[in-house]
Amino acid sequence: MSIPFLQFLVGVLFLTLVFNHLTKKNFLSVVAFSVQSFVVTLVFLHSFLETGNIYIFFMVVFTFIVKVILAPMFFVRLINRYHLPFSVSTYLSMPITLIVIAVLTFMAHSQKFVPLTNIVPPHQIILSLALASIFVSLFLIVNRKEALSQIISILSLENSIVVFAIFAGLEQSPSLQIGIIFNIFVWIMIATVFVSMIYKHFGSGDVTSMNNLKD
Amino acid sequence: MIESIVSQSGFFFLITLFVMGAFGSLFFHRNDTCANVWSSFFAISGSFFGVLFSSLTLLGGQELFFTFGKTPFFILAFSLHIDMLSSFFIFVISLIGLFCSIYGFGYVKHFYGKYSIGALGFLYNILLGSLLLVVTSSNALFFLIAWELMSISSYFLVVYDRNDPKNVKAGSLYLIMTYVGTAFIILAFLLAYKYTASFDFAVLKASAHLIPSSVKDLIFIFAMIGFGTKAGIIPFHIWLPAAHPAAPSHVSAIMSGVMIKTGIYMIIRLFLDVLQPIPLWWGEAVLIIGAVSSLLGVLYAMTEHDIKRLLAYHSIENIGIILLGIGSAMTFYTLGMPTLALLGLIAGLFHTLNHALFKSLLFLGAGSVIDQMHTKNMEEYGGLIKYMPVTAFTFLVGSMAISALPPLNGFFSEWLTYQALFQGINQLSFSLQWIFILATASLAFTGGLALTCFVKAFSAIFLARPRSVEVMHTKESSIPMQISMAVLASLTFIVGFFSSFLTHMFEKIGQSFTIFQTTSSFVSVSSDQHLQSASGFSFVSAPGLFLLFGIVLLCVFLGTRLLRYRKQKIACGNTWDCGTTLSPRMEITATGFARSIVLIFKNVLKPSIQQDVEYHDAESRYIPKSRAVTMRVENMYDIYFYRPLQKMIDGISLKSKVIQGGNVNVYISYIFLALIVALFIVL
Amino acid sequence: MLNLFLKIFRTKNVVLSLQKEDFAHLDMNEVGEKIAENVKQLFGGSLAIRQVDGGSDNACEQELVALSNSIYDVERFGIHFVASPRHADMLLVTGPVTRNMAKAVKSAYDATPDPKIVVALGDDALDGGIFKDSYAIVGGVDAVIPVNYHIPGNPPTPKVILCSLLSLLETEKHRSIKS
Amino acid sequence: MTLFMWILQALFIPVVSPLCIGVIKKVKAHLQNRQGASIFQPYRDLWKLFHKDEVISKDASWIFLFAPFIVFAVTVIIGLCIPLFSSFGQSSFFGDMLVIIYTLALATFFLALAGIDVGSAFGGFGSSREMTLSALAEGGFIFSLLTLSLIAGTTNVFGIASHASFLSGQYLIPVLLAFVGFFIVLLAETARFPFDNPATHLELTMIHEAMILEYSGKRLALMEWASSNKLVIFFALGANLFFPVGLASDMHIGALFLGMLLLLCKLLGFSLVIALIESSMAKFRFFRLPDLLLASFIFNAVAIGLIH
Repeated sequence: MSIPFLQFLVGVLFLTLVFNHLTKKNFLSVVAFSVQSFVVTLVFLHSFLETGNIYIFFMVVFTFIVKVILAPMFFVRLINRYHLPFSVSTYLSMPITLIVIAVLTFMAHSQKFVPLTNIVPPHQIILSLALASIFVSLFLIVNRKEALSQIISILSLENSIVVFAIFAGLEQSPSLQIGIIFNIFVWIMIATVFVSMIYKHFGSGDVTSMNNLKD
Repeated sequence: MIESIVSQSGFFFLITLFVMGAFGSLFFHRNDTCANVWSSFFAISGSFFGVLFSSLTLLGGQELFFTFGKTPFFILAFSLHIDMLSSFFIFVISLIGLFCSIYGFGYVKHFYGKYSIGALGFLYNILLGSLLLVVTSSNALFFLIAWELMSISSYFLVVYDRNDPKNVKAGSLYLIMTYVGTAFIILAFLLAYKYTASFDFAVLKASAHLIPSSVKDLIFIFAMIGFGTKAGIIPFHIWLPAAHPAAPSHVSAIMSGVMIKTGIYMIIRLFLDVLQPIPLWWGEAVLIIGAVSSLLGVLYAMTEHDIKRLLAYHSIENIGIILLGIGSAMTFYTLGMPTLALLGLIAGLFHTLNHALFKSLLFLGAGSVIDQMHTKNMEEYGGLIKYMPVTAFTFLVGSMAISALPPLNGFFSEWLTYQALFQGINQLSFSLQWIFILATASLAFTGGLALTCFVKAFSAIFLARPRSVEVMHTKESSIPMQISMAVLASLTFIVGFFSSFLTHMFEKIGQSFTIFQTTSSFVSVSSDQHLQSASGFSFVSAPGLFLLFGIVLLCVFLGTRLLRYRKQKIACGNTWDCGTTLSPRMEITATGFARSIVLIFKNVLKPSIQQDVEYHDAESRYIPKSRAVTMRVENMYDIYFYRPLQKMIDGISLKSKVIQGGNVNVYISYIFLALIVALFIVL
Repeated sequence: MLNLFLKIFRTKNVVLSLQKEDFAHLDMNEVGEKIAENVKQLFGGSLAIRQVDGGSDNACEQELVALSNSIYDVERFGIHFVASPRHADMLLVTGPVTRNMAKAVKSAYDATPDPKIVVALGDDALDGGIFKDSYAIVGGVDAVIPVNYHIPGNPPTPKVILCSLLSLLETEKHRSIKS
Repeated sequence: MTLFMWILQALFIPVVSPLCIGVIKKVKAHLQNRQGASIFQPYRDLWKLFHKDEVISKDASWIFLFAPFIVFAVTVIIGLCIPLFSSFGQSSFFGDMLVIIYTLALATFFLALAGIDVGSAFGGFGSSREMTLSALAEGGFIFSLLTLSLIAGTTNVFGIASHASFLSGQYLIPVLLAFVGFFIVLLAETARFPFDNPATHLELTMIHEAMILEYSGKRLALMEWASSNKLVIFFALGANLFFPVGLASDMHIGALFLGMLLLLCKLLGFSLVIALIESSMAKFRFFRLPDLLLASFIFNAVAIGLIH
């Protein structure tokens, strides 16, 4: 696979994240997440093609099953069961969110992060884009009020980190990847149970309503 | 056979004895007597083997280096280094452990049914084992592990009698202070590690010169705070009078007889051995701390009427005296007088041994009294000498030894400390001379006040008439308790008698230090067994003193028998008190006895005397029914040091509560910001 | 302090300026020697007296205090007053024994080691004197403790006390020779 | 020969001490224009007390019974350890000043315990005041002897006595200051005038007497004798250490006799001074005594500072 195609993939990843920021509907953000995961599996496929290590192929299949199929399925079932089509609005208004995203991406591409992004010189642009996507996903967690969208943003953060790791060449053993995927899977199970309990108890996923837990 | 004992397997066997004792007593925790027998048996055999092991290494003069199994981390190695100093401390620990275990075997019976004896046995053996590891470990991390083990096991022993809320409060205070101390110790070791890249004491010692002097001073301050808290020097002593009385008596005997000595061991090890070329002000600081601790320790002991708190304050006083010896050793060595430094070290070590002996004897005595009387308040004792003659006699011997009265061992170690301080005055110039003069003054006044305090303690407990009904039906403590107290009392005599031989032994221990390799001590042992200082400055002979005391006492006894009238009758009347009938309330109490001293030192102690009178009928207020005088001494440290500290910490924590927004998103944004800042700093 | 000593050394010992033959003092010294002589024989040269106040009107006490002033100076005959009955050989009980002092006199008597002599000083010590049969007193000293000798007088002058002490010691000496 | 010296030294103090007390009483009597008892009266008192019966309170324990023997034995022991009329170190190995100070503390320890043992209020308060004073006096005591030992170069009391060269020359002022400090400690330890009135009958003001109120018979004799021994010990220490004139330097009989004579004159001098103080000064209030003892301590500390 050629560098421009990989750049395109990471670009898609970045765009899905931005889309997550903007979307109001939960279902759409779930879809965006599955697109994102599909991009990640493609990136794994690319590294499998390069290294030819059989384990990586198992890992690709496994991530594909978990992230692209199972996780969205869980989320959709959750949305339907508690019929919450609209995710609650974000903390910052739309224009300010966009400005912050712009600032973050500019920062990721800035000179300051050059030593980080050109660990592998050819992937310099990809790495800076992956770094930008890490920052944006982190900002997504902070920005979203609703529990489900926060879970999705955390998963997307994990995706962008994995992409960054692969392109930065930190990819050592496939077993590490399998381990990560496994605990992501377990994490999703727990998160869904947790979120369902919140909804049952609080009636809505809005995080601010949990303030009274503080005192 | 001796090689097999004094070797790695010997020490390993010693530790396994305690470990088996610990886990065995846990195993039997269902049945109290069986757990008690098991744990006491292993504690006694372990301590006995410890005494054997250490005396053989001391006499043999060997040094042992060995490490247990391999650990995954490269910096932590279970390496042990038993040189003469640590085998001396093993000797002290196991000697006191031996008697406390024998005593404990009898004493623990009154805990049957109330608390689980298995747990007590487990914690007790762990404490003894960890004490041994603390004094032998030569890797800082391994040392810290053993130190933690010791602190935790002693904490649980302090709160063992948990029905009394005071004990639990004392336990928590002890825990906080210990961990503050340990934090400082860890800081000191980290600083040392930063410049010498290793935690092993040997490597630390070799590369001590790499550490820049400003960092070395910092290490000194941290180590002094850390080990000072454990040893109980004055500003950090507040846990000691609270925690020691709370523990069961044989444990408080171990804690105050031996556990605070681990602080002293590390002070000696660090400042005289590992961090050697040390600046002058370290020695002076230790000297001043020793002087202040001894004087204030004995003053606070005067105000106490709880018997165990009184003994705990005396531990602080004796630690002060030991620090006087060590401080003078450090000062002399930096001034280039190794012979006097060796003398100071010998005095410190000798007083450590003596203090371990008579302090544990006194605590065991106090324990058997409390065991019978079920209260720690001295005002309710009185007249116990007629009900508990053996305990009374051993307590008398203990109090004579601790106030350094001649024939006993306390006198000879204090004599050596005096010689070190006299030489300080004699040979040093202005500012240093005045520090030594003040140290000698504090030692002199401490001796006098300690004597007064123990007259008060002994008379309030044992003499005169019983001041409460409880005294009537007390009976002598059980056989194992009496045996251990009697042997400890005779030990004070024996150590006193062989003090010159022991001084010779301490000289050999001192010479095992690298800094004292070639020096001979200022006070040497001359041919006919008496201590002789080099320039004939002073000499005293222990056997000579014993002989003189014995002969003259005998002659006086026979003389009066000769002089008195043959047909002399001795009638038995009641005490003459100018005709009034003497009720027990009229005799002097502990508070009454100490009142004059407390009023003399009132601006140091700030006593507050509160009189409350109860009248027959409140309106007329003519005929007072009862009048009570209570004298309370505010704990200066609480008011002026710890309470403001606490307020400051509360203030900060209140202000910092704002961060706790309660909103999940806010927390994640903190993480996000932290990440950005970190990246900025790193790249 | 200096002029105190100068004053002491300057003033002559006026008190004893009379010659021996002054009658009042003649027998004083003679009696004194005899007392000293008796005390040496009976008490080995030192007689310790403990004065017990059984409720007296302080008349006898003043006379006893006069005993140890510079004129009579009973100390030179080997007699001295002590603080506690434990140290005493002779108990000098003064005054009628009042109700609440009875127990005190009794315990003072018990506290004195043998051989001891009890002397009642003054008339009210004999049988209550002017306070006889009053509700407040128990009676004379002999109502509480066994009395060996009695010195009459209300209050007896120091000279009388000394002379009766002498006769008392003499009878005591005869009795000890007989036994 | 040395055995004879030891016995002589052991018996000298018990024999001489009642004489000193008699002299003090005689001088005080004369100052009060009285003739006073003969100077041998204390001997007669002791003799009579040895022949009297004893009354011992039933609350007393074995400490009350053995304390007199220990206290008297200590005074005899110290009599052996200090230079009386000879300054050669024949009792070489227990002339150390710390041994003397702490042995005296042993005597005070048992005296105080005996005072409390019978449970009377006066004995208790006497012991409490005695222990307070002896605790505060100990600092001054050690420092006064320390001044001399630093000058003489040895803490052995015989060494100090034989090093007679310090009354002249640069050491005059430190020795005088140390002597003043020592004299205050002497008054405190032997319960003499400004600290405690030995001839008082008022139990509340007693310090030393209150502790022996309970004794009678031979035990009282031992206690009285021990306190007079202690007085003579302090006189001998004061005389022979601060003014070591005329001490026999060898075993020659003539020198010993001269030494003994000179010691008697010195004791007479000290008794005169004590009697003069007692008849010219009132007893201080108890809580002003610590300031006096602190003054003695400061005198000695300054003396040490001045040595170099």
